[in-house]
This record gives sequence, structure tokens and C-alpha cells, in this order.
Amino acid sequence: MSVRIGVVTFPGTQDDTDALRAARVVGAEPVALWHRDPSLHGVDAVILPGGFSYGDYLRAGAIARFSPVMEAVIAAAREGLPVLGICNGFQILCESHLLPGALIRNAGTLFVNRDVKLRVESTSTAWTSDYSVGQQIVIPIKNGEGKFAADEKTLDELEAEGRVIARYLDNPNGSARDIAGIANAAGNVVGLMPHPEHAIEELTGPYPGPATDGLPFFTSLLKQLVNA
Amino acid sequence: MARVVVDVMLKPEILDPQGQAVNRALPRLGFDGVVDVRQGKRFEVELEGPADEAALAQVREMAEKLLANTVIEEYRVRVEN
Amino acid sequence: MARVVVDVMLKPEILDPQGQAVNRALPRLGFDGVVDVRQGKRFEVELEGPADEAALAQVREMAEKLLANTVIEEYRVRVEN
Amino acid sequence: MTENKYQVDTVERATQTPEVEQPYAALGVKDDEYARIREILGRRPTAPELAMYSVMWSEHCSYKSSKVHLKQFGDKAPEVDFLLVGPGENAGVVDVGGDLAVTFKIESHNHPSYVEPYQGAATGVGGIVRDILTMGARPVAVLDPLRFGPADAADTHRVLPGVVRGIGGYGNSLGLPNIGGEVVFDACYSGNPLVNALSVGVLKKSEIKLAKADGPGNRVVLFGARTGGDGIGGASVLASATFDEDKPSKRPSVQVGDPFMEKVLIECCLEIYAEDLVTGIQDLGAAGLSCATTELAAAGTGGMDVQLDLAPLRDATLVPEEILMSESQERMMAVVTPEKLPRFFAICEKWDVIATVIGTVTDTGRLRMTWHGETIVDVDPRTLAHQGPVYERPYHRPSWQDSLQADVPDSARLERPKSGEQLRETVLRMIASPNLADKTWVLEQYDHRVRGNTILAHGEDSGMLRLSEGGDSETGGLGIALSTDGNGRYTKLDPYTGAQLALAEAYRNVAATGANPLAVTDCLNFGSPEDPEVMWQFAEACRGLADACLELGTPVTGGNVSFYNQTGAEAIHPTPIVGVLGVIDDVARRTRSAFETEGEILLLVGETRDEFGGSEWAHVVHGHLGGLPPKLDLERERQLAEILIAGSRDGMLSAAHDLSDGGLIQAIAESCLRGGHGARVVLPSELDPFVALFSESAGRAVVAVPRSEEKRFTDMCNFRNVPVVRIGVVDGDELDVQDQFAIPLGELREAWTGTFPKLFG
Ligand SMILES: Nc1ncnc2c1ncn2[C@@H]1O[C@H](COP(=O)(O)OP(=O)(O)O)[C@@H](O)[C@H]1O
Ligand SMILES: [Mg+2]
Repeated sequence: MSVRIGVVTFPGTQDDTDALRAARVVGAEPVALWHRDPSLHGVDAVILPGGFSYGDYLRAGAIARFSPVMEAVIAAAREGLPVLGICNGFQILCESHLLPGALIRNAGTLFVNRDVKLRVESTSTAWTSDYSVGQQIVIPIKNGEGKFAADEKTLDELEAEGRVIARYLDNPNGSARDIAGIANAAGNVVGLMPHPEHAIEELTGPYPGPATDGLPFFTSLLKQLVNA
Repeated sequence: MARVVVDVMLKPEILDPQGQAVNRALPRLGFDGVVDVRQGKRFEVELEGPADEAALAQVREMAEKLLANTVIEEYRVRVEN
Repeated sequence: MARVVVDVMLKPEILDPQGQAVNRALPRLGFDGVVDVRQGKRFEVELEGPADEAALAQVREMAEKLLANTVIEEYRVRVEN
Repeated sequence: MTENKYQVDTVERATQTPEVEQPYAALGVKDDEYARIREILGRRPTAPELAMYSVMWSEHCSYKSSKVHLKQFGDKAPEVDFLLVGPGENAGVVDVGGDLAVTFKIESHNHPSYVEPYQGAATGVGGIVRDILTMGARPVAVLDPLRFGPADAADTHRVLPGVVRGIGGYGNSLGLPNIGGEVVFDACYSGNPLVNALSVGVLKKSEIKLAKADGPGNRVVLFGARTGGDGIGGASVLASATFDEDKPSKRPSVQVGDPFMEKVLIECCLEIYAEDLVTGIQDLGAAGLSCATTELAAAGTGGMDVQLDLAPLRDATLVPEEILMSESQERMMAVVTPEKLPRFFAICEKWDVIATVIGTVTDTGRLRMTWHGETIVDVDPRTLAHQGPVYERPYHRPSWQDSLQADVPDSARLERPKSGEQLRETVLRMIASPNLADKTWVLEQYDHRVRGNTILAHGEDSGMLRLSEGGDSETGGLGIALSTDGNGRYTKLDPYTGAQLALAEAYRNVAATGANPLAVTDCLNFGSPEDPEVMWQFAEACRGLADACLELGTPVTGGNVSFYNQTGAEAIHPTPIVGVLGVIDDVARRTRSAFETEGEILLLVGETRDEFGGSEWAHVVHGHLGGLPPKLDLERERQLAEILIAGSRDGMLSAAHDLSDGGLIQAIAESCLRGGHGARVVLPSELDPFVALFSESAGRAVVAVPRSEEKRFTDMCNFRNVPVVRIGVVDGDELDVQDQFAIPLGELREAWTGTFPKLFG
């Protein structure tokens, strides 16, 4: 039986089509989830995609967090369901306190769309096991509020527990300790500011490349679920 | 009808990019004598009824839950006259 | 060292999408009794010297030139104590 | 809501009080136009009616000054079988093969962007995207050709950052990739920036929507944002004229966009289309409700009854004439059969979109509106929509045109660099000049990836999209390419040729990526039509563009005219911006502009002449504008396009870049820097090195081919009698022009990329 990956659409979500495509490309069955529908329809994993839920007017992710589907996602995540929050999805996970810290206005204050180099720091999560520690990958970022912020104590904990999953080699937004993505203690919930779903095809991925460095985020999940 | 104001500012230990941008711009515009500028949000909440304790309690909960992200922000609720 | 606060709000006749988003969210979160919410900016300006007339005049100019977009926003400068 | 004491000007009252003075002049209505309105109605108009006529008969909505010239785009249109909807609708629609169609259009938002750069640019994007949505299509991309005053001018530093943030802020929030545009600086645009926005959408041929209200008894639904007092400067004159003591609350000076509302509106409409729930649809743009109701009625059965007081308001103090003129953003109007209303409302509810039935289609031939039971409008909608005034504005060739063209930038008039050292300095100075410098600082603020179908975007000759909605990945498949171009300096020197050169460059840009140019949209940015010399520029540009579209077989499918772009008596350079849409049957075959492979052969295709009139070199180095623009041979442009397309289809080309502003060396430098490889260049011996490097002769491109393909490619050119000459090889890490100079890529890149961050960072 094929793995079913749910992708949540909130009002203002933009990258849901891309996340659904990523699921399809790695051979999973993409399942569209709706913010008002409290049911997860038995999916094996959930992606909270990028975009501007509710316009991001108050704070990125602040309002989406209270939608019916998120109650279900939060509960399931605590039970170990793999959840990947990309960009706006990462912001929602922080607002939901599934992940620590928050994402604030970029150091340069402007929106930045750029292919950035990341170093993978942890492969012991549901979404990164197909990488190797220290591996350098190219993934696009595109955000205005992508600066990861947390108090020193939280940052130290994240480091100590190996929960920083990727760092920027050339920090584009002033994120604390160059953090591009983090995981929860159990490793099933991952938040990532860059967009792996935009790096899965030779034709549309980063140029001059490598163009498909984002694929392992999704293949990792498949392997883990199939072996489980 | 009463107006309650909720001020939301980043916690002092969180570096504030927008405030920094203003700080950087000031000298260029010929302003000196400013030590620091921080930028936050101001919400003007118009209440149906009076701003009594019950109403204020509600606004405080609103701020705690929605208007501020207490992980990085602190807020103050006050009645404006 | 004195602190001067600059409140910047959209002019009342200007559409405030941010405030609207909050307005729409409140009922869903079980908050009622709120007629309207408008969202603006709050700047905390720390001055080297005292907040005397000269300093305030400078902050007002700062608000006019930099902190507020007077085409769509209005501002208020006040000393906070 | 609150009943204000405002006295409504009803049809009855208008009939009883013919003598009432009406402030029509303040609304821009001329004496004869007002007389005609009274004649049409057989009485004085009510205040709401006057409001409607004033906006519908305005230059912006009625095209009264441009109509007679735009006609040529239809009269001279080439015979084609792929044009599904031509000019006149919200946007043209083109058959791109299979069951798919593409709709695209460009529009200007110049003045608002000068007043409030962020909101002006943002609402400009919002407006054109609604036009595309109205055709029944899913909007899939935007492009933004921009013009600003001098890059170092203080006002440019107020306008440009705001405009760029506004275009990004709105477009990104809609989930629309930005795949192209231009950033050009010239003193003529100070105080008058040009902010044009192009949007493109995809739909099924069978699902084209039209703006007409058919079927008596069908309901008229207003949905989207509430109506506020936005953009009604004029109407308030009216209001105050008919007001008693109590004033309305202040009216907004600028419109503020709500991209979130528009994004939701897009998804909502697409679901409504998918279930085929509307018989007609119209967006609310300029002239808001006045335009939507009259155009829907005029194009349909002919009549409509509207209960204006049912329109949801943001400001309860608005009076009817203001509601009719309001340009509040993010609103749509649909015509729905009664039995489909429940599903229509269910979908609106799903997306939290406010929808209200405000009227009914009738067969009375009249557009009737009531306000709390009283009739305030009773007109024949066609008199508003189709029978507006048409002006044959006087025009004549400017007295200075001859002397301008006589001021030829030859070597006697303008000193040219001679030594290799001088040429080297000129290259570095040119590539660092604002018009030629790297635009990354701008482009990074735009999302060009969202939706995952972007094949080519910034830095390429044209943007390219894969049309596989749903996104069946890996597979290449059908795609479209878009480029916008326009050169105000060329057009100032010779409006007829300048407009044609704009088309030629966009056409060439599309072909350079391997796509076949199909159709055109244009935004004509000019000064005041009341100035006969400006009107001559306009007439010439239209004639030139129409002639060239006929010869290239690319019909104009729609566009936009922006007049009164001037500060005081000073008009901007006449600036027609031309957008060309192309189709490519396999996007995997697209050609990039970067030199990617060491050892490949560089070929220059096309003929280089000593042409510097209006050139970037004369502009940057001498601040000079005079002479004639480059000669244009449209037949040659077509052959060049065929070569570039065949080269991509048959896999001969590794890279192609069109030659335009800055000439050969600019194109080679860009392709080297984008590919990260140097080049060894040998200039054709028969050409003066300076001319070879910097001339802006049209109809040229530089290509990179593998050695194994060189003969096949040159044979193809020779067969078509298109000049082709080997000018070098991709090699090393410097740009080395033999016997002249060499520039390390690092130094070249620093010059190219340093400018924008220094200016705006
Ligand atoms: N304002 C803009 N928005 C999006 N893309 C832009 C903008 N300005 C320039 N570009 C892109 O940068 C590249 C260079 O621009 P330009 O010099 O106008 O191209 P060309 O040389 O083909 O005319 C093109 O890909 C163009 O689409
Ligand atoms: Mg161009």
C-alpha cells in the first residue's frame, strides 16, 4: 500500500500545489487537507506548506494555528505523526508550540528569494534520514519573516539535543546561530524555512543547480514509513 | 463604547530588525541624540460595552492568545481616554 | 535618558486588512463584544537627553519623514513615563 | 445601517428640477458632453447618473482620444487561426494547442504608484490579475516593466523601493511567480514613473467566460471586498454639492490593496467556474460598479435592475454616486441563474467571501437603480458603455523632430573610445550603469518559483512556464514564454520605428528561448493627448506597431493606454511597452542565455552597422539623445526567430542571448557571468572594434553551439541568407577580446552586481 501524505491548505496558502507534487514525485499518494476539516483522513504524514495564511497580517502563522485541522495535527504530532512545516508551515508549528522559538522579520527587513547553501546537521528525524550529516545542499528560500529567534537557553537546548537539522552556510536573514530548520525532541516534527519542494525536478529546481537536493526530505519519510 | 489599547513589543533580549533598520536610517537623515528605536505593534480594540474588569480580562486573554506571541513578545493592555 | 513613544495608525478612512484579519478571527476564538480592531505601529524612541521641546520637535520630524507614511497614516508623539 | 440626512437626487427630482446647476466640469465632463447626456436622457441626469457618465466617458474608460488610432490593431490584424478572443474583452485569449488556451494582458498604474509607491504598485498587480481571472482563467504569472527617474535622484529612492516591495508584496501573496519585466532609468520619468504590470492565465478553451448579463430573471451578484470610499475624488464634489449640513466622513486619498482577499477571491472564482455556475462575470476595476453594471448589461440582454442600497459598505456614510464611482479593490460581479445561486453562495461561504444579490437581469433595455425604494438611475447602458465621445484630436510632427534626428551621434559629434584600454574602461562603465547593471536586488524580492512550473525567469531573455497544471513532473511538455520590452529613447527619435523595435525585441527575446512568438499585448505610455505633438507620437507609434504586428503575424490581443504622463509641460519619452507571448511544445528544449560549457563556439547572428542613435552608450557616456534609432528589417527578425527556434528544437543550441541595450559586449558579458565561464572573443576584422562591441543594431543574437553543431547551424543561417560569423569560444575565467583587452570575470561581476546594492541596499 502506498504512503499517503496530507498537505494542508489554509486561506492564503501558496505552495500547496508544490508540496502535493513533491509527494507525487517520490511515489506517495498526495492527499489535500482543508483547514476547516478537523479530520486528517488517515494520512501517514502531514506537510504544512508555504504561503501567507490569512495574509500573515498579524504574525506569520498566528491565525492559521487556531484552525480545526491544526487541532488534529497538533494532537497527532504529539502521538508521533510525521509533520513537516515549510516556511509558513514552520511559522505555524512555532505558533502552535509544537516547535520552540519563532520566526521574525528578516535582518534586512526585505523579502528574499534566493537559492541558498545549507549544511545538514541531523539525520535522525523522520524527514532527513536520507541525507548524511555535514552534507551540503542547495535549497531555495523565499520569505520576509524567516529569521529564527529564541532565547539563549532554548538555543542551547536545541544544539545540545541535536535538534538543529540544517544551518545556512551564508545566513540570508540573520537567523540565530544560522539555523534554517529544527526538529522536536521525538524527531517526527520538523520545521524548515527553505523550500525543499522547490528543489525536486531538473527542469524547475535551483539553477545552475544542483536542482534536486530537496528530494531526500520526502524520500526519507517514505523509507521510514515503509520500514516501520 | 470604550477603546482598549494593546501594545505589543518584542522582548528586550530579542534583536528587533525593523527597529534596527530605523536606527540605521536616522543618522543618514540627520537625526542624532537617539540612543535606540524599537518597533512594535499597537492594537486599538473597540468594545461594545464599557471597559470594565470583565472586558479587560477578555482583552488580556485575547492578547495572550492571539495578539502577542509570548515566546518573543510582551504586551500591555490599557484603557485609552 | 527619556523615552518618547510614536503611535502610527492608518487613517480611519483607509482600509486596514491587518485589523480586518484579526476581526474575522476573534469570533472563531470565542471572543465577542468586540466591535472593531485596528492594527498600527508603536515606536519606542530612547533619547540621549531629556524629552524637552527641542527633542520632541525632532521626534515629530522623524515621525513625519520616516516612521509614518503620512499619505495613508497618522501619528501621535507622546512622552512615556 | 445609518440613514444619513443626505438628500438623494432621484429621477423624479431630476425631472422636476431641470434648472439645477450640476458640477459636471469638476467631474471632467465637457460642456458638449453634458449637453449630450441631457439629450440622451431627455432631462438632466441625476447626480448618480452624472457620476456614471463622468467615469464611463473619461479618457481612462472610454479611450476617447485613442480609439481612432487603436482601431488599426483590428483593421490591420494578421489572419490567424489561434485568436479565440481579441481586443475589447477584459483580456485576449489565444489557443495554445490541445484543449488549452492562454489569456494575457498588460496594464499601467503609473500615477497611483507615484503618489503611494507601495500601494499603487500593489493594486496595479491586483487589477490586472482580476482581468485575467475574469476571462475564466487561473492566473499563473506576472511580469513588471518599470521606468524610473535617474537612479541617483532622491525621489527615485522614495519611489523604486516602494514600487518593488509593492509588486512583490502583492504578487507573492497571490502565489503568482514573477517571471520577467524591466527596470529602466531615465530623467524623463522623474515625477512620472511607469509601473506596468502584465498577467497571464491558463484555461480550457471550452471554459472562456465573457462579461455579459444574459437571461432575464438571472441574478446579479456582487462579491469580494466591501465597497469603501476609495478613488472617488471626483464624486465627493458631487456629494458635497447635493449634501445638507452633515458631511460624509473623509474619503481615502489612495486605495489600499488586500492581497489575501484577492487570493481567496481567485480560488473562490475558480471553484465557481469549475462547477459552471456563472453565465457572465466582470471584475470591478476603474469606475467600479458603474463600469461593471453598464458593461454587463450593454453586452447582454440589455437591461438590469439594481438595488444599490444592498451593496455591502465599508463606510456607511457613502452616498449612491460615491458607491457607483468607488474603486475599492478585490471585488467581482457575477450573473447567476436562480437555481445555481445556492451552490454559488455555498462556495463563497467556504472561502469566507461576502456575496450579495444586488440586482436582476431584465429585457427592458434600461439599467435601473434604486436607493431605498427611490429610482436614482434609469439609463440605456449602451449610451454609457459604447456610445461615449470619440475625439479626432489634432496632431502634428513636432517642430524639433528634424533637428533631433539631425543630431547624429557619429564619431565627429561624440568622442568614441579607441585604444583597448579605453574600450575596457567603457565596458566596465557600461555594465555598471543602472540600466545595464544586474537587477538581483530587485528580483530577489519576487517569488518566481511558486506553483512549481517556472522553467525560465529572471536573467533569461524571456520568462517560461510549463502548462501542466496538476504538474505531472519531469516530463517537459507544452509551455509558454513571455517577454516585455520598450525603448523610450528610440521611440522619441522615431515613434513609428521605436514602437516596432519594442515589438521586435520582445519577439526576439521569446524566440531566443526557443518559443514561437504568437501574440501581443501592449501598454502605451504617453504624455497629454491634448498636446498635438504628443498625439503625433501616439498616432505614429500605433501605426508602427499595427504594421509590424501584421508583418510578423502576431496580432494585438489587448492592452492599455496611459495618457497624461507628464510633469508640467514636460511629457515623458513616448514609451510603448510591448509584451509578446510565445509557445513551445517541449519546455525541456528551452534555450538559456548562460554560457555553460568550456570550448563551445560563439556565433554572432545578424548584421552589425554603425548605429548609436538612442543607444545606451550615447546615454551613459555622453548623456546624448539624437539621430535615428537602429534600422529595423522585420523580415530579418522573422528569419532570425526561425533560426533560434529551429536551433533549440533540433538541439543545436547550448545558449542564446538577444542583442539589445549595450550591444554585443553586454550580451556576451551577461552570458559569461550567468554561466560562470569566460570567453575569448575575436571581433570581425571588417568592423571597427567600438562599433562591433557597442552598436545596437537590431535583428541580432549571440549563440553558443557545440563544435559538432557549428556547421549544421551556420548552414541553416546561410540557407536563409542571415549573416553569421564565428566570434569566439567559451573559455577560461576572463572576458578576453583579442588584441583589445581582457577583464577577469571577478572584476566584471563586481562592476555588474555592485550598482543596485550601492544605490538601494
Ligand atoms: N522589474 C522586473 N521584474 C522582473 N524581471 C525583471 C525586471 N527587470 C528586469 N527583469 C529581468 O531581468 C532580465 C534582464 O532584463 P532586460 O535587460 O530588460 O532583458 P533584455 O536584455 O532581454 O531586454 C530579464 O530576464 C528580465 O525579465
Ligand atoms: Mg529588454
